[in-house]
Amino acid sequence: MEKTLLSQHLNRLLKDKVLEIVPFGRSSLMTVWIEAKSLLEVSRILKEDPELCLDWLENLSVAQLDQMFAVSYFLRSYRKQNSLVLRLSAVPQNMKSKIKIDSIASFWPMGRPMELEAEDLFGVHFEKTKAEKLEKSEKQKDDRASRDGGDAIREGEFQPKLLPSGWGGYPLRKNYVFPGRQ
Amino acid sequence: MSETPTTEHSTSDHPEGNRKESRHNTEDYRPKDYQAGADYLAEYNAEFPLMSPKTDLTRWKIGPFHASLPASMILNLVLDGEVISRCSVETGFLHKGLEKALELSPWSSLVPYADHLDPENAVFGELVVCTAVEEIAALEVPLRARVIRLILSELTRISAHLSYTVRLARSVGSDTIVHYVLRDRERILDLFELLTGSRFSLNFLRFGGVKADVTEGFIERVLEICELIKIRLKEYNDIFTYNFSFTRRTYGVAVLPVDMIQKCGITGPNARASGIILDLRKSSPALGYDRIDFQVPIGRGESGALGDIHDRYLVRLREIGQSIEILKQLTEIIPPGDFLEKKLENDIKIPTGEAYSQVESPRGLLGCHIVSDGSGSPNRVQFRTPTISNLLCIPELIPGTRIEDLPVVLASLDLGIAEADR
Amino acid sequence: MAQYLRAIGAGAVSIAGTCLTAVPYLFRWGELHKEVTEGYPDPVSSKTSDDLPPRSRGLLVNDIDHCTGCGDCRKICPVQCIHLEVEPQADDSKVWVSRFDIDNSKCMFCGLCVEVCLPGSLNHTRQFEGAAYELSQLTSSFGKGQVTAEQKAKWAAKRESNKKKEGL
Amino acid sequence: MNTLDASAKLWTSEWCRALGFLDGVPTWFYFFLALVFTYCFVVIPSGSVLSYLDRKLSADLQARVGPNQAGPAGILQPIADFLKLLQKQSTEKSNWREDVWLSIHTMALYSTLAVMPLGTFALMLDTEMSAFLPFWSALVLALGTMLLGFSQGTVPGWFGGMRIAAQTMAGSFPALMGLLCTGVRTGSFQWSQLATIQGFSPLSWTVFSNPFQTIACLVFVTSGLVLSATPPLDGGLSMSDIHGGVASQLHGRKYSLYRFGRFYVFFLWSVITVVLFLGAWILPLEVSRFLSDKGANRILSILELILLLFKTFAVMLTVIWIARVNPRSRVDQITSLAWKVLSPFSLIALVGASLWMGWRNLG
Repeated sequence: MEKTLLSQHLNRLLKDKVLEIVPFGRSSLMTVWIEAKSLLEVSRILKEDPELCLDWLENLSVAQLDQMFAVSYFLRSYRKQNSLVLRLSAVPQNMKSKIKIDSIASFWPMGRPMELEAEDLFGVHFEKTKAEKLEKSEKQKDDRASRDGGDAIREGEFQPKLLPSGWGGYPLRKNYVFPGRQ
Repeated sequence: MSETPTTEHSTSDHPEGNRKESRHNTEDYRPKDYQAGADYLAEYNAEFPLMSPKTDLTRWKIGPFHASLPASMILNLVLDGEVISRCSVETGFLHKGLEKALELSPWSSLVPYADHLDPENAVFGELVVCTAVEEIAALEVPLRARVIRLILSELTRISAHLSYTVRLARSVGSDTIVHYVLRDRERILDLFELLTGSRFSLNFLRFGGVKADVTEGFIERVLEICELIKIRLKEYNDIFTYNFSFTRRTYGVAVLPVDMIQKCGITGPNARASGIILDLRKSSPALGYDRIDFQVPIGRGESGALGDIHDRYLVRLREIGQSIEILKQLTEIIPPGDFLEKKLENDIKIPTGEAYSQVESPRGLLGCHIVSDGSGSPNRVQFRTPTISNLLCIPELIPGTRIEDLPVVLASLDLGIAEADR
Repeated sequence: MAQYLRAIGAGAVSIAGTCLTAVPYLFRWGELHKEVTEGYPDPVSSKTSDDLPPRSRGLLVNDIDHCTGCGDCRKICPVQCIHLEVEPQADDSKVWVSRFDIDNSKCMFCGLCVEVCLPGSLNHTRQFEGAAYELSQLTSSFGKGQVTAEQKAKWAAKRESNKKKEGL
Repeated sequence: MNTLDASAKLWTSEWCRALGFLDGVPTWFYFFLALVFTYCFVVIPSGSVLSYLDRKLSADLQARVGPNQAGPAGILQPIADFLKLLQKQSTEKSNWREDVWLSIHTMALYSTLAVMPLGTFALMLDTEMSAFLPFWSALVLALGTMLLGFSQGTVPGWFGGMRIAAQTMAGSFPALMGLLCTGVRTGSFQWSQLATIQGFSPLSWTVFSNPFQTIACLVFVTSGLVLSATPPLDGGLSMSDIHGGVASQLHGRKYSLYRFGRFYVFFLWSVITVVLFLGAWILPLEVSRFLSDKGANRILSILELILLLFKTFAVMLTVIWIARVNPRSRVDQITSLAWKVLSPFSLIALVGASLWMGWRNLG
């Protein structure tokens, strides 16, 4: 879709949920800034819109700019040539606390490992929606794994665990101090 | 070591042992219909689990190091006889902190670090980083340098697919083809050494060009090797591709359906083997393949099931053939001129901005998101690696296959754990 | 039934064909079917450093007489494997490179240091065998050695006098 | 027992006299001596020669050099390997179940040395049952390997043991049928009868006597590979998924014992194939008559042994050649091959061979 057409279409679709539509760097991509609280709704609209048909979360990137964390979702379509960058910002309460953002894994399952990575390395916790949690607990009622808490391994899942559990701090934050280098 | 099904081994590969503690709790597995209650645990023999009271399903934990795994990861299998009924995958054992290291080091050392993103396909790590930085800094790459980059990436693609063949052949226990293929891959590594001075960590690409011009005789040797590989491909077909035992082990095994590919975001040859035409070389003109005439091979389902192991292997073999065609055309169109805009400076500064670049690596779509804040080192370098998607599909792909097929399925997915863990 | 027999026949033919494909290797027919093993420590067949291509990046060597001690190499090194200590010499334009250590166990042979070296004193050798019996032997030192306190004082005094001369 | 006494005495007494032993030692001593002699001077050298040939052949097929450091052209490599395995110590805690099963299966295995046919004068047990006894070795090996695997209590041991058992069950039926085919031609299962009905010339070998015998020979060799889990049909010892099955927990000396047992079954099977189908040890009639007239039985038995071993090595190297260039089959495919292909064909061969013989006898 054309750049201008795309931004018009997005403005029409998302109405007041869009904060800003800016070009992404020098490229032809568009960055759509939204608020963190409207993420799930926007994701649903973007995925289900027949013209955009953004059914592929190609990349999920978190970057820290001073105190602010920018979470970018690089969305693409398998069938059409559409692509855009969905972006939201979040500020943690202090530099050691986690950030909570809704998980979009129910719309784009391929995003789950990237979310887990960001959780490990950046301390951005992607919360699952209530419906998903319920479904999960239904499925694993008998499994000991679910009783042991969230850390245990569940069947039928892929879990990238880039850090040992209980690792202090989030290594990719700018204020991270390496162990033994205080 | 790792084949003991329950006892927990090497805690030393991670700095902290408590990570493993939590895994210990889930060690025994009870089938859903088991009603015996708490006395089950009392009888459970932790040292010799198979001597515990018999249940229908066995739990087997493979990894982090095992012959059937192509890389270090843990597979938790639930076996019903010899058939795998459920499985979960855990990675992270090769986490090198590459992204953090890139943030801490100056721009100039981005390229040698990017070599280590995926040591097997070093050029693509360099290429994706260089393209992103060039986009941020609006650097123009001379045409000659572009062609040299393309030659290097196609050579790497051939070498990567050859090593894929090696891994697949090893997993089915065919020794001879392994030696033939490695011998031919060696010739390509020799070419890398001739051009860049190194066989794996090339460190050859620079922001705005390449480090050096092609050496004398390099182009001729590339053509020579194209001819050689063409002959060899026929030999591989004779000895391995259509071998009866091999086809019996790969036809119709571990079929990747299209909806699973779209759900997991699988790209590259794995997706193309299932009939999805998804190749950045065709769709993205920025990569510079627009002047070259080649085809994108997709799976044809000769075995009766589109997207099985044999299709994934055949697509790669055909890609080698196409890469040879591309190389031949590249050697014809290589123009005279500069190979680098300006020489490397010690403390180079890249203006503020961000870029997301994509290349078609042998494993699939490799992306790189670089954020620069105008200082001497990048603010954030993030890689989108194809292996993550391939890993994501394993828990759904493996159930239903036999454990003898496990190494074959894993090898056929082309997992580069170095780039998944980074 | 026909399918059953055809499958058996195809299997037999395929396996026989596979075996026959390897026959030329058994008798080394032609250039294409030669053996390719190169014994490593074998002086007859193995590669020596002379067989390596000209751009080969081996262990680093520093021609200390031409080294200006500018420290560019240390700054650009991605793995910080170069340790550099310099002393100002009597002449202001010259420095005494007292320590120039390259930790070969850290070095990743990227060659960036050679690229940025202005006087061209740092170079790759063709040497690729870096194995050593002790960890300390993995460090190759090129420094001119530590300067004694007397010498330092001498140089400092000379510099002072030079400055005074200039000032005058 | 008469044949046993006679042949053991005949064969070993010559050597005893040559070595300076006194005449008049008891029969069991001759028998024992014959076993030791066979094991030390036939089986072990064959093992080392074959391991060298195996390495060199696969190296040649794979465009490599192969062993070239130990001795001229690496000819001492088997000895170096053996010495290395002797030095190795097990890192694992000793497991008494493993020791028990390993020793039991080794003892049972080498008891078949008594029925090993190695020449006219080297037949210790030459009864109507002797051709069936090697099945004993294969079945006992399978049982021993299975229990060895179970006793290890690991997943590779468990699956390796189960697979070996399943394979042997599947392979023994067609192998037995193949053996019966030769019995149809010979009318007896004595080694001497089975051998002497053939001649030196390939045309007189059982395998070429009629088309059904050819089928029987192919079935017999293939099912022998299935039975003894020899590459390329060794799903139970698969390296890529279960680390070689039972062998994954064995180290050093135990491993060499186990490994040599595997080789021994393969060797035994090839010897039997040669004796049953490929002309056994039969020299040209003139040579054997000339030598026996002269009374040079020792030279005759050596020549026979050389011929037999030559044929055996040819069979074994062919199998190794196929195993090196072809991928390994899955265990369910191996058992299905044995049940669905080899078994029907062995029955066809048996019926066909019987009808052929009957028709010829009528004619």
